[in-house]
Formats: sequence, structure tokens, C-alpha cells
Amino acid sequence: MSDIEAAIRDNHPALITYLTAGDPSLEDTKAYVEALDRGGADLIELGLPFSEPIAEGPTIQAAINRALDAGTTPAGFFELVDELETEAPLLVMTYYNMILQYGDSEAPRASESDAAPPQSKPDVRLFVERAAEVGLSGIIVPDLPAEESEPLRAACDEHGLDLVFIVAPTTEGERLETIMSQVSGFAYVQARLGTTGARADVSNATHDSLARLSAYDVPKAVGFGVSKGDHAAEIIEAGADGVIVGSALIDIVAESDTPAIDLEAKAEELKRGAIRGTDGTGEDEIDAPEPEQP
Amino acid sequence: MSDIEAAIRDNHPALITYLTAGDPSLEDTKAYVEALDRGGADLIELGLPFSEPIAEGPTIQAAINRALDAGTTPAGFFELVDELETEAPLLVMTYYNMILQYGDSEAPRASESDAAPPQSKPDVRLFVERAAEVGLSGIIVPDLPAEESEPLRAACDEHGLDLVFIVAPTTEGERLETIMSQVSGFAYVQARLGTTGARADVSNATHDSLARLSAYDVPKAVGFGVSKGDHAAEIIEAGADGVIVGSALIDIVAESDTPAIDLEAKAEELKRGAIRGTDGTGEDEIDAPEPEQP
Amino acid sequence: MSKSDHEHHRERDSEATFGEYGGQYVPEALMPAVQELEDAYERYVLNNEDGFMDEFRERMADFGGRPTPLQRADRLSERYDREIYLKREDLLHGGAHKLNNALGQVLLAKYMGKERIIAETGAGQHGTATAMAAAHLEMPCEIYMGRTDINRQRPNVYRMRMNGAEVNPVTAGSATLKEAINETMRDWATTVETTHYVIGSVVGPHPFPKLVRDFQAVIGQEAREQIRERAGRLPDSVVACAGGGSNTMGTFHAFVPDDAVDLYAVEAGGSSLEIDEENALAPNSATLSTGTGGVLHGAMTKLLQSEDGQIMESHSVSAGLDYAGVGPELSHLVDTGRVTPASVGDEAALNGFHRLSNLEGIIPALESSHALGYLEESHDELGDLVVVNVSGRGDKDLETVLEETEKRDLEAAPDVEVFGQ
Amino acid sequence: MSKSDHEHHRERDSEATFGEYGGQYVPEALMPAVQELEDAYERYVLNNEDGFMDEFRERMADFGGRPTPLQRADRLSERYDREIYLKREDLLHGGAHKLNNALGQVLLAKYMGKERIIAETGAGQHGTATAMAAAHLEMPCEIYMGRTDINRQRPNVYRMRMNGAEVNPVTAGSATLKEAINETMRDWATTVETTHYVIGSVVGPHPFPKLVRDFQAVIGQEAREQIRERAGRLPDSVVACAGGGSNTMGTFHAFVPDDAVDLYAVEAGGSSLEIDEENALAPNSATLSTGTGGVLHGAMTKLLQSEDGQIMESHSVSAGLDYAGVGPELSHLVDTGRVTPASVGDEAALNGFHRLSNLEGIIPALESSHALGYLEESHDELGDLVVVNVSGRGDKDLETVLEETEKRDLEAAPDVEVFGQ
Ligand SMILES: Cc1ncc(COP(=O)(O)O)c(C=O)c1O
Ligand SMILES: Cc1ncc(COP(=O)(O)O)c(C=O)c1O
Repeated sequence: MSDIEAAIRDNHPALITYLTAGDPSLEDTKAYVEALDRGGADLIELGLPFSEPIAEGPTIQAAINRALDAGTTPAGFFELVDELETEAPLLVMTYYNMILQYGDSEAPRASESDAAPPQSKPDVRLFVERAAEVGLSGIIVPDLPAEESEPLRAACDEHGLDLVFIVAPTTEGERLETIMSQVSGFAYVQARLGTTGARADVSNATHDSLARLSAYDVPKAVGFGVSKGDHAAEIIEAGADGVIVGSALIDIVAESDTPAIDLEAKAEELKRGAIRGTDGTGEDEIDAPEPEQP
Repeated sequence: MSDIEAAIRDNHPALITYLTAGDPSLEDTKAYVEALDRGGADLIELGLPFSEPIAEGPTIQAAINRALDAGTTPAGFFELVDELETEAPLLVMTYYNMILQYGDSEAPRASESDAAPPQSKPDVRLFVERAAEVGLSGIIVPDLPAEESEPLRAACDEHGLDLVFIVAPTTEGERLETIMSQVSGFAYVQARLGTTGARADVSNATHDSLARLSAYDVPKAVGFGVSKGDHAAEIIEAGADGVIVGSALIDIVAESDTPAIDLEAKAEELKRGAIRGTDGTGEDEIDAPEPEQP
Repeated sequence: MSKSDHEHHRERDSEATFGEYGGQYVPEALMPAVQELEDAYERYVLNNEDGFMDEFRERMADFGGRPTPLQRADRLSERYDREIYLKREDLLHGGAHKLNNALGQVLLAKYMGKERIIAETGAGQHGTATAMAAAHLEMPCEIYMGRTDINRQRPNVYRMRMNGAEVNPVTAGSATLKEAINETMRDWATTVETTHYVIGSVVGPHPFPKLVRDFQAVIGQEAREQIRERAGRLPDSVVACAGGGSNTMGTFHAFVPDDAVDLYAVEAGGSSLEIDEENALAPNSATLSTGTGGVLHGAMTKLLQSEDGQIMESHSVSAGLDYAGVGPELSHLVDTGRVTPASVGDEAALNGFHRLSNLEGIIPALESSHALGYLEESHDELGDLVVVNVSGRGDKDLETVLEETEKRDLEAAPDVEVFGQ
Repeated sequence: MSKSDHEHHRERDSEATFGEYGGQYVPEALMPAVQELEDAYERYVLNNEDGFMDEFRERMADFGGRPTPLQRADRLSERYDREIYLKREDLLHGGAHKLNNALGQVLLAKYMGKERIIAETGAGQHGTATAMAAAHLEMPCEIYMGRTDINRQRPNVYRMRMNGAEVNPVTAGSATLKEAINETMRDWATTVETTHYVIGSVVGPHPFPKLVRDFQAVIGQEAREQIRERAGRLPDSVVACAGGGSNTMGTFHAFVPDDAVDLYAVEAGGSSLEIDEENALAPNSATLSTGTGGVLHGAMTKLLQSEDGQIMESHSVSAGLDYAGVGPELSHLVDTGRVTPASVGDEAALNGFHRLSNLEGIIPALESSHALGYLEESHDELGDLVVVNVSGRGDKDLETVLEETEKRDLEAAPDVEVFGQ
């Protein structure tokens, strides 16, 4: 059992949190990650920012822009991870091109040479090697469907990292089986169609997806739109093993005067909600008021 | 011999002047025509303004616009002519549509009726009849070439009016013969290609045209661009029987504080120039300084 | 009158005129050029001397994009419950039927040995077509355009200049089309020996109305063949807008002998068909419907004119229809009952514009929108099979349509309030 | 890896990729839609099921105006002392080759039972083509467009709205094409079950690069036949501009098997080919000449990117070429040496624009002007018989050309100082 799978199974129901690294700086990210770890996050995703985040809603897009403006690079990202000492295992979430290009600076540009020689396909192993080296436990790539994942999965296998796949509301039939047969770590259950972003409710698609997945014996964590303890409770009650929260935390990073404190508190709220989901109780009166939607 | 032909032959070399009727009012025109008559004009053309004067340069276009803005109508025009008692015979210069439409107000508009009945061709006789009635001696129509002149020529013949044709620098060969065979009154020799307007010189085309016409025994008067006594002298010297002056006079109407006086003086200058042309002398030192070109 | 004069006149009657209309009412200085053009028309156009017409047709195919399609308008057909076919002159190079004529005349000028091209333009469509043709055939070109029109039609001014033409502003009067024609005639009267005046419609002195018609006649020739192929028979009616009438005659000409085919010439009804006699102002340019015979710009034809014979300012939301005259042949065909004149007002034309844009994905010229507006107003009389000429595309009209739509509550318009956002 | 996985991958290699390029790098939620599209591509496009391709071709003829002419450019031929032929995609309905693809995809969406169309647009050409196609086929349509582009390209915004499309402003980042694509993908990820995303070039996940290529391939198919008819043989070279590469692949596809025909893809050289690594800024969009392999918008292809893999802002005077990626098939054809990449800078493109306008009477799109600019720079290597694709008309570019010309001293430009008068 991988670190990640263990973290979910051992801490069931698990809280998985996402932050964009470098938003607003890598220093701050370090403090925030530690706060989430303290607050009860069982698994922490760190976003390595990419300029074209096609799967993200406005909240995470803005976080990525702040991180890029702050000069966040893969090198800096890995250094941060290297320094972090959290109880929760860490995953990197990034787009495929960032993985492809990592460490590839020697590749010649096609230009000058007379007849440009076929370029060797960029190699994903350098990224995975470095990820393993700094202690990351897994990788999530929103624009890498199972059909294109062979090279990265091979590299992850080689270095003992989990490659986490997303299961969307549209993932059904044969494709669902193929994906579930390749799952490592956990299945990232996308709660609804669309992009990331805090929402006010839990979608019906979540219940449908969990029902569709109930036959598979793998940890299932639900993300996309989870913003408060009540959601967490509802999702766990519907059969999930964990909840994934991102945009709601980024709202805190962007808006709070005391982000570390508030992140810790939010993690506690969410974890409490998740636990509440396991015994089927209803509302949690001490939930913080719903955050302003961006 | 018609009034017009007689006026040219008897007063050789003849001065023919043009003014736009109604510029700036019919009253004024009356006074100006009388001044020109006093100054020695042997034949006076009066323009009945038409909204699309395609043969006129900027000076006469502007005069026509002033006349139209002042509300000049064919009815008013004919009344003015009726009142005028000049020694010099009067001609009307206008575009063909003004002649066609005169007195035709009863013609039904094609609109309402179910199947519009073919309209009868507008009749030019009403205009000629009225022209004769008020004492006009002839008609010049810049947009009526010999090929289209049959109806108007017939009407003029019937009422004893001259229909004056223009001979252009491009009029040659067979067409020249046809036109010259139809000449009544005099041949209006267009001094150059282009439109009316005062010019600083006499064009070579004038000399060529006069040479081309020398074989024909009809009075020839040269217009288009004549603005001062020297021009008149040169033109008469080249074999013309008269000079036609328009834009140079309209400049006076438009710009002078004492137009009647200045018009009379200008007519005297031009007539003197013309006479000088008959005895082959050179410059006339007492010519007024060249007027400002518009 | 000598015998030869008599003969000359008889000959003229059949050649230079259409019934009582047509003729050559131009200054004497232009007559030799006009006759030279008659001669060239006969030799090159009618008799294909030196393969002129072959070269013309070839260039119209390769450079112009002929043939243009005849398209079944699916949703209009549904809406009006009859078969509506669109003749797509909007797809011609330059964006309107105007090139048929401009290229023909510039090529003819070349065959005639002329060295310079001049033309008038109102909205700029004929000017751009002429500038394109002149560039294509390497002829120096000057375009006269009213100052008011220059200010309203910047993009067309730029297009002419990009094609290397000079654009001469005309400031007289209302500084629009009528004045530009007058000024071009004045240029021609000065430069007639070396210059050809490319008149932009089936107007002006003979042989222009026939010459322009013959260059434009390809529209109807193609459409006639295409509709027979597509529908297996001739249409019940053919509809075209009419300003000067070049797309109109171009579309109708091939159908004139087909007595069973009704021909509708749709003019600009503007804001009203009533004429303001006092101010010599027509708030329309419905010459065929409301005009009277007279002479303008070289030809006897129907005109919008005052009782005295002064030419009126005409008005239409569509600059290309905004003209107080019309082709003499159309006047004649209306008088003889072969062509039915109709008019469509500004508002109905705007609705026609929006309807075609929205239902068929074709943005028509505002001129053509009058023909389309007529479908809505009177489709019942058109029969089961209708051909409508879409004489041009509406890219040039976007700003005007936006402005005019904002002023009104148009049934067929999208919500233009959001356009500016 | 199981056996069936192995097989699956082998199959993908031949179908979804071009050598090492291509693939389907999209969020999981979109995969079923992408696969549904693969299926539809095979059935309708490759196998003409239900007569899809017949209907497509018929509509492209009647509505679109196909075939477009192949015109001999007399004066360019003289200037470059070789035979230059122009493929006139500027005459297509809408004014560019874009309709070939837009109509194909909207029709395909209809066959697939989709209810709604979305698309991104940069300069607005693909947006207007899609809006026209959607209106023609009665499909609701929303277009995403960067706020910056909306402000720069008003007329195209109006055209889309006139055709009944909604235009959704995108305000992220530089608010231009890249952001609009991102945002359209996000819409699609939300509405994928009912909506088809009409991608505007031969980019994006498989099967888009093949689908778009096949819809555009008619350009080269026609041109190949036309040049054989006209010149009696295949050309020595074929030249097309390349942004995403749809007109490029459309023009080249039929010629790829003709080894003796050289294929030149001319990209925007912008103001310089040097890259500002520091600021992740390319003052060009010469992806094929200077880019490196990576993944953008669903496909592995050549990209303008920083060492780390961040996508650069690209730049060109021509909005339609201003893209940091390029079609994967073109990347492959360049790597294998079949296609020669070239680049033409802003200034040379502007000269190309003016030269065609002035010498041939055709105002080309600024995109196409890059292909034309290449003739001036490197005609010697093109051989005796050259086909150049004029992918669109330049009406949309008049303001830009004027502004950019005023800044420079361009050899081929008319005196633009007088334009404003
Ligand atoms: C597209 C279009 N249609 C029609 C016209 C009207 O001209 P005509 O009546 O000569 O066809 C114009 C004139 O500019 C035009 O541009
Ligand atoms: C006229 C024209 N040509 C070329 C292009 C570039 O696109 P592509 O490279 O896909 O042909 C565009 C894009 O907008 C265009 O409008």
C-alpha cells in the first residue's frame, strides 16, 4: 500500500487539501502547508503553476497567476517541498507540459540547423526522479487522461510514486474500468462537470459517481466545489473515503489577514465535517459562515 | 438674319456676356444686365439655374447655388427677362431638363394608378413659347448635343429663336459638318476642354478650333476661360467674331462692393480688348490688374 | 433635315433609346468619346472582337470568382412557405455585383487604348470595384467621392487607396453621389481624349446603359441556368433591388423574354413615399414608383424632381440606393408593364437585413436588404419559386445598421444594446 | 501493462498521433466527448455515413461559394519572373478559409445530435465563420473572445452578433486568443454532453487536427486540379501562411504525396525571431521555426515556451497568426523535412499586403500577406511554378495596416498620410 493510500485508509474519512505553490510566495506556501497539516489535512496537494490552467476555475486561475507573477519555478517548487516536513504526504498537481519540460533545458531549439533533426520526445523521468527525491508521494495531472499516461505511469512506477487519475461524471463503461484498473493512491472523483471552484452545494453528479464506483475497492476522494464542513459530511455520507478542498482554501489565502490561522481552522472544520459524515448526523452548527464566493 | 447674328455682325468684334439669373437675386441681376448693356455687351446670356450644372466650373456652380438658394424659378426668370429693356439681344442658357419640365406641372406622377400608363414625352414647346413671349432671342443648352436637339430645334424654328450650338475642341470631321450645317445665331466655340471658369491664358485649342472653323461662313464666338481684355484681343486676332465672358463677371458679382459699376467697366475693358484684336496691336496698358482667381 | 439626318435619327431611336428613354444628353465635348464608346461597345462587347468578351469572362471567373452560387434559402423558404433561392453576388470579389461592370469597363478602356480611369462613387462600392479592376489591369485610377460620403465610408476609402487609386473629395452641395457624378463628368469633359469614365450603374448616356447591363447580365444568365438545374423550371418571379438599376437589369435581362417570369424592382422607400415639393426633398429614392420623366446625367429617364425640373435630394438608409435617377431601360420596362416597381422602406429593409443575417448566416448589403424586405411584405404575389438577387455583402453597413437599429424597435433585430460591450 | 493496453496504444500511435506529435491531452471529463467525436469523424467524415460529406460539399458550394478560383497573378509573375498562381480563399463566404472548417464542424455537430455550438476566436475570423455556419444550420452559438481582441476587432464582433451568436468576453491574462481557448475549454468541460466545441484550426486533441485538416483539404484538392488544368503540371512549390496551420494543412494535404512539390509554411516573424526568455515573451509566432515540443491545448506539438514549460506570449502584426502553438501534423511534417518552415516579419508582411493590393487589386488578409511577403524574400528557391494560398481578405485589417504603415517607411505602401483627409 502506497503512502497515499495508507494516509487515506488510516485516517478515514480523509481530508485532502490543495494550495497553489508560490501564492503569494513560496515562503508563505510553506507556512500555509504547515498550518493545514496541523489542522488535520491527511494528504496535501501542491499546485506547480502552469500558464494555461484549462481545468481550473477563476479562483485557482488567479492563484496561479499570482504564483507565476511571484516568479515560481519548478526548481523553487521542489526546494520548497524538500524543506517541508509534514505529517501528511504531499502530492504535486500540475499540467503535463510542466512535467515534460522539466530539466530539459539542454534540448536544442529546432531553429538554426539546416534540416531540423527529429527532436527526441521530451522525457518525463527527470521530473519524477526529482519529485521522488524531494519526497513527493504522488502526481496529479488534470490534462493527462489515462490514454496518454503510459510514459508518466512507467516513470512513477519506477520511482514508487502514485499517479492519481480523475474520474469525471462523464467517465463510464469501458473507460471507467480501464481507469479503475490503473488507479494508484486513490480515485479523484470529480464532483461535477466544469472546472475547479468553491460551490454552495454538493452536486447530484457526486452521488451518481460514487454509486458507479461503489463496486471498486479503491479509496475514493471527491473534489471540485467542496467548500465547507457540511459538504464534507454529505460527501462522506454518500460513500466517499475522502474530500478534496482547494478553492475554498485559496479564498482564505487571498482574502484573510491571518491566513495560516484561518487555514488551520478551515481544515479542522472540514475534517470535523468529514467525520460527521461517517455517523450520518446532519448539520454542524459550528460551521463557519459560508465564505464569499469570488 | 436673326437678331443674334445681326448683333454679332453689326457690332464686330462682339462682346457676349454671361450672368446667372438670380445671383444673388433677380433684382440684382436686372441691374447687372443693364450695366453690361451700358458697358458695351453686344449679346447677353442669362443662365436659368439648374441643380446639376455638369458643364460648369466652380465659379458658375457657386453662382447657380446662390441663385437656387434665393428661390429663382423659371417663372421668375421669365418675368425678369420680360422686364428687361436692353439694347443687346438676350439668350437663355440652361440645361435640358429645365426646358423639358417647364409648364409641365399637370403631368401625373406614375405612382398610385394600378398599371402606370406610359407617360407622354415631356414637351419642350411650352418653354420656347414663353421664351419668345418675353423677348428672348435664343437658347443655349450645354447638355444638348446636335443628336438630341431635334425637338427643341423644331420648337425654336417655330418661334423664331436661335438654338446655339457649342463646338468643342473634340468636335471634328463629320460631326463638325453636321453641327455647322445646323448653326443658328452663331457658333459657340469652346476654347478648351473642361468646364467654364476664368483662366489666365488663352488655350492653343482656341487657335486650332478657329482654324478648323475658318472655312465656315458663320459668326464664331469663343468662350470658356476668357477673363480679360488681352484674351479678347488675342481671340479676335485669331479670327473669332466675338468673345464670350462669364466666370470673370460672376467673380465681380460675388466679390465686388459695387458690382454694377465694376461690371460696366469690365465690359468696357473686354470690348476694348476685342476691338484691339482687329487691328493686330499688342498689349493694352490700361487693362485692369488681373482679378484674383477663385 | 437632310435624308441622312433622318436616317441617323431613325437609327438612334432603336439603338440609343429604350422607348422614350435613354439618349445622349451630354456636353458637345463628350460626344466624340461617347460615340467612340458606342463603336467599341459594338466591336468588343457585341462582336467579341479580339476575343474581348472571352477575356472578360475569363477574368471574371479567375479574378472575380464567377460563377456565383444560387443558394436555396432553407429557412426563408420555410418562413414564406415557398421556394426562395438567393443569387449570391455578395460572394463576388469586392463584395458586390459592382465588379462585373467595373472590370468590364476597365478592360474595355484598355482595349480602346485609354490611359486613365475615372469613376464616381457614393457608398464606395463602385469606387472600390473600379479601383480593384484598375489595379488588376494596371490602369491609373481616380475616384470622385463626396466629402460627406468619404466621412461616412472610411473603410471603402481605405480600400480604394490601398488599391492605388486616388480619391478626390467633392465638396459641392450635399457632397454625396449626385455631386460626385457631376464632378466626374467635369473631369471627363477635360480629359476625355485619354480617359475613360467608368459609370457605376445602368445610367448615363448611351451606350452606358446597355454596356453596363451587358456586363451585369451574367447574373441573370447564370441564375436562369442554375434555377432550371435546381428546380427543373423557370422561377415564378425574380426580385432585385434598384438604385441606378445595374444589379436589377443584370438580374432581369436574361428573364425579360420569359413572359411568365414576373420581375420586381425594389426601390428604397426611405422613411416615406411622400415628397416635400417645397424643399425639393424626397425622403426616399423610389424613382420608378414615384418619379417623372426628365433628363439627368446624360439620359432621359424617370427622376425625382421638382415641378420646375430641379433634381431632388433623395434619401435612404442605404447609400447605394440613394439616387434621384434610375436606368432608362428600367423606366421603359416599368412603363411597358414588364417590370413591376415596388418600394421597401428603411425599417423593412433593416428587418430584411437582420432576418437574412440571423436565419441564413448571410449578412447582406443594405441595398440588397430592400429586395429581401420585399419578401416579408409581399411574398404572396411572388408565386411558388422565387429568385432574389443578393447584390452585395453587408460588411460595409455594420455601423449604419447598428445606429439605425438602436433608434428603432425592429422585429427581426437582435439586442444591439449589448453590441458595444 | 495488459495486452489490450498494448494494443490500444499501438492503435493510438497510428490514429491519434503524427509521429511523436498529437494525442489527446485533455481533462478526463472531456475524453468521452473527444472519443465520441473520433467515432463521428470516422463514420461521417471518413465513411460519408448518411451522406454527410455530400451534404457538406453541397453546402460549401451553394452557401460557401466553392470552388474558389486559382488565379494567375500577372504582375507578381512578371515581378518575380516565374508563374505565380493565387488560390483565392479570400472569396469564400465570410472572407476566409475558416468557413470550410466551421461549416464542417457545425454540420457534424448536428449529425451528432449536439444542441449547442461554442468556439473561441482571436481576430474574429473563426468566430464569424462559426457564427455564420451556426446561423445557416440553425444552431445556438456562443463565441469566446478576449476583451482586448473585442476592442480591437469591433466589426467582427458585430458580424457575429448580427448572425445571432453570443459573444462572451474573456478578461483573464492578456485577454487574447490563448485565454479565449482556455475559457472555451472550460465551457466545454461543463457542457460537454450537449455542446460541440468548434476548434478553429488544426490544433487541439485528436481527432480535431485531422477533422479540421480534412474539412480544409478541399483547398489543396481544388488547387491541385486547377493548376494541372492551367499549367499542365504540378507546381514546383506551394506556399501558405501558418498560424495554427489550418489553411496551411488544407492547402498542403493533397500535395503531401507529391514529393517533387515543395511545401512552405510561412509563420509570423513578428519584429524579431529572438526570444525574451526572461519575460517569457516571443516577439513573433514562428513556432515551427523556433519552437520546441510540448503539450498545449490538448496536443503534443511545437510550442513557444520558456525553459520551464510556461507558454509564451507570442506577437505578430497579424492577429490570426498570433498563437504560441501550431498543428501537430505540421510539426511532424517539418521534423520529417516534408514541409519547410519559413518566417516573414511584420514589415515584410505589410509590404506583401500593399504589393498585392496595388499590383493585383486584391486586398489580402494580414495573415495571407505573410505568404505573399515570402515571395519577395525568397522567390528564387520556389521554382518556376508557384501556388500561393490567399487564405482571406483584408477588409478586417484596414485599420491595423494603416496604423502600422504610418509608423514605418514601407517600400510597397501608398502614401497613407493622405488617407485620413
Ligand atoms: C450591393 C449593392 N447593391 C445595389 C446597389 C445599387 O446599385 P444598382 O441599382 O446599380 O445595382 C449598390 C450600389 O452601390 C450596391 O453596392
Ligand atoms: C485569413 C486567415 N488566414 C490564416 C489564419 C491563420 O490560421 P490557420 O493557420 O489555422 O490557417 C487566420 C486566422 O484567423 C486567418 O483569418
